[in-house]
Amino acid sequence: MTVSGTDPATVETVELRIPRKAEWVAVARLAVAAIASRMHFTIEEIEDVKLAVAEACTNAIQSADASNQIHIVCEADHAHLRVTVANANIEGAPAGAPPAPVEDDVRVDGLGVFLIRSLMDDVEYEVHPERGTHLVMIKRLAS
Amino acid sequence: MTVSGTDPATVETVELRIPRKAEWVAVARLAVAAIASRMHFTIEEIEDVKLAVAEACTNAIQSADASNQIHIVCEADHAHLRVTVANANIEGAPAGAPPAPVEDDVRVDGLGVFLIRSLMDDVEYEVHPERGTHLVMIKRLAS
Amino acid sequence: MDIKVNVRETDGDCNIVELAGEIDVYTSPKVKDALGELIDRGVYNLVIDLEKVRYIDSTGLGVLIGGLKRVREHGGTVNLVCTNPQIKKIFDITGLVKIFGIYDSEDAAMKASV
Amino acid sequence: MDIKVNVRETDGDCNIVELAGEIDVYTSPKVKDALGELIDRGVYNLVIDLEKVRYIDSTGLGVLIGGLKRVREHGGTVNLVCTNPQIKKIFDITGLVKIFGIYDSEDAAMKASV
Ligand SMILES: Nc1ncnc2c1ncn2[C@@H]1O[C@H](COP(=O)(O)OP(=O)(O)O)[C@@H](O)[C@H]1O
Ligand SMILES: Nc1ncnc2c1ncn2[C@@H]1O[C@H](COP(=O)(O)OP(=O)(O)O)[C@@H](O)[C@H]1O
Repeated sequence: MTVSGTDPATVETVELRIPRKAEWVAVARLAVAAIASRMHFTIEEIEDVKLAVAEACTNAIQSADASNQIHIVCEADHAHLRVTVANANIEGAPAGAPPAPVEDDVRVDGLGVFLIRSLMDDVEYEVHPERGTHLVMIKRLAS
Repeated sequence: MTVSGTDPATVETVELRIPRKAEWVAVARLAVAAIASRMHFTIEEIEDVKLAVAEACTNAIQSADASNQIHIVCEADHAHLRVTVANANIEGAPAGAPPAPVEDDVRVDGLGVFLIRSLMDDVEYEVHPERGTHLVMIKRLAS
Repeated sequence: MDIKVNVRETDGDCNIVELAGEIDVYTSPKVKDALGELIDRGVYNLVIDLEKVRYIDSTGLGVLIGGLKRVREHGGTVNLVCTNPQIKKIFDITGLVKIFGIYDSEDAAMKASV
Repeated sequence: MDIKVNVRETDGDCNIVELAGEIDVYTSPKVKDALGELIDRGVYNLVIDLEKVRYIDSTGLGVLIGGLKRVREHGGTVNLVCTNPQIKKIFDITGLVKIFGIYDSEDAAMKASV
């Protein structure tokens, strides 16, 4: 995968895999907040990244997909944080049951993706027929 | 790998990979604290796990080893958190330079491992000739 | 990482729902249940105090919107108490400031509920 | 995730080193440098205030022990201010309570330094 938006010479990668379940999203959120904090983003920017990554995880959980993990890749260089969120499977593990239907009576469609687009500087969906949807988002450090 | 000490039927796995550098240990610490918090460990127990995992990362960084990542696997069931800390490599990436010699004038040898043994309920070194040292530690939830 | 829900009756006909913690995909069902229970009991004027909420995501917003829709069917109101700039920003960005009353104190939110 | 170091002179001949934040493998070199600078300048009675330290690991303990070893060569002392139970526990477990003076306030630590 090319690291568009980050400098391959200096990029540092943190990878996280969580079970594809609502109760683990907070772990992803806090890990990504720690990464953004290490990169010296402002408190407001850290909150932005935290919410955007959580929304991407929530989408991954609510999508009609039988994968059992969420795979989060954070690539940091001196000027950007690039986060990729994708559904994944533990190799060899049986696929989990498909997620329960979303039972919100008010499903504000698009609010999650709208927030991600508002809070991050660059957002892309990479649709891989084999590997599912990858949501890629970039936050730039003020220089 | 068998999951000794955790129940394979209900175990949930969170995996983290960080660069093998001092500045990323805080990210591992905070992620593991979030996991322990999600499992409803007490605040004191969360601090214990946090410090133990950080000490394991510090050892991994200070060991004479050319790997460029630390691989942390957290396995949670209803009664235990099992954390494995190991050196690892990004596949295909060139091995990093060996770490700088530890320049503490006072190197209190064994303090890290001593703390890990004091703070966790079960600690094992799995030495793999090929894959390096895996430190495995278990904290039990009070029932 | 969890949410606490505390419901208080007031002298007027509104109830104060005080939320503390984080409202996300994991915890928002608990908030939804608490609001649903009140509305089922015929409480249609709600003040939701978000002062102790450190984090809210789109599922949390969805639950608040769902509550508002239900009470409006009975001529009710949802007024929010919120001064946390990051959380106010989320209501701003999404345009929800226009559909909720957002106040700086429980008193102000209660006065608006009358 | 970072450490702040603030050095204050006092009326007596000791200096107060106030640390705030987290002392770990990344930040402890900064603490080591600050202590080293003081000792190089001939300050051998140190009060290290850990009240705003939320976290310390073995590398942080190593830096404190290193400072103590250096000032002892000059008949100096290191007294700590610490009431955080989790951090006191680390000094307990490791037996370091026996080699550092640990006090509840800067005043008490300064009196012990005389
Ligand atoms: N990472 C992903 N994997 C699979 N599907 C996704 C992913 N992200 C978003 N989607 C799909 O896009 C749809 C729209 O998402 P979104 O606009 O955020 O809706 P909402 O805010 O209601 O969650 C989701 O219902 C989901 O099916
Ligand atoms: N995960 C690991 N990978 C490689 N070597 C390790 C690992 N953990 C510990 N070691 C080795 O064990 C030695 C002793 O560690 P430890 O007793 O904790 O010393 P200290 O407290 O001084 O760091 C370390 O110096 C390191 O070489």
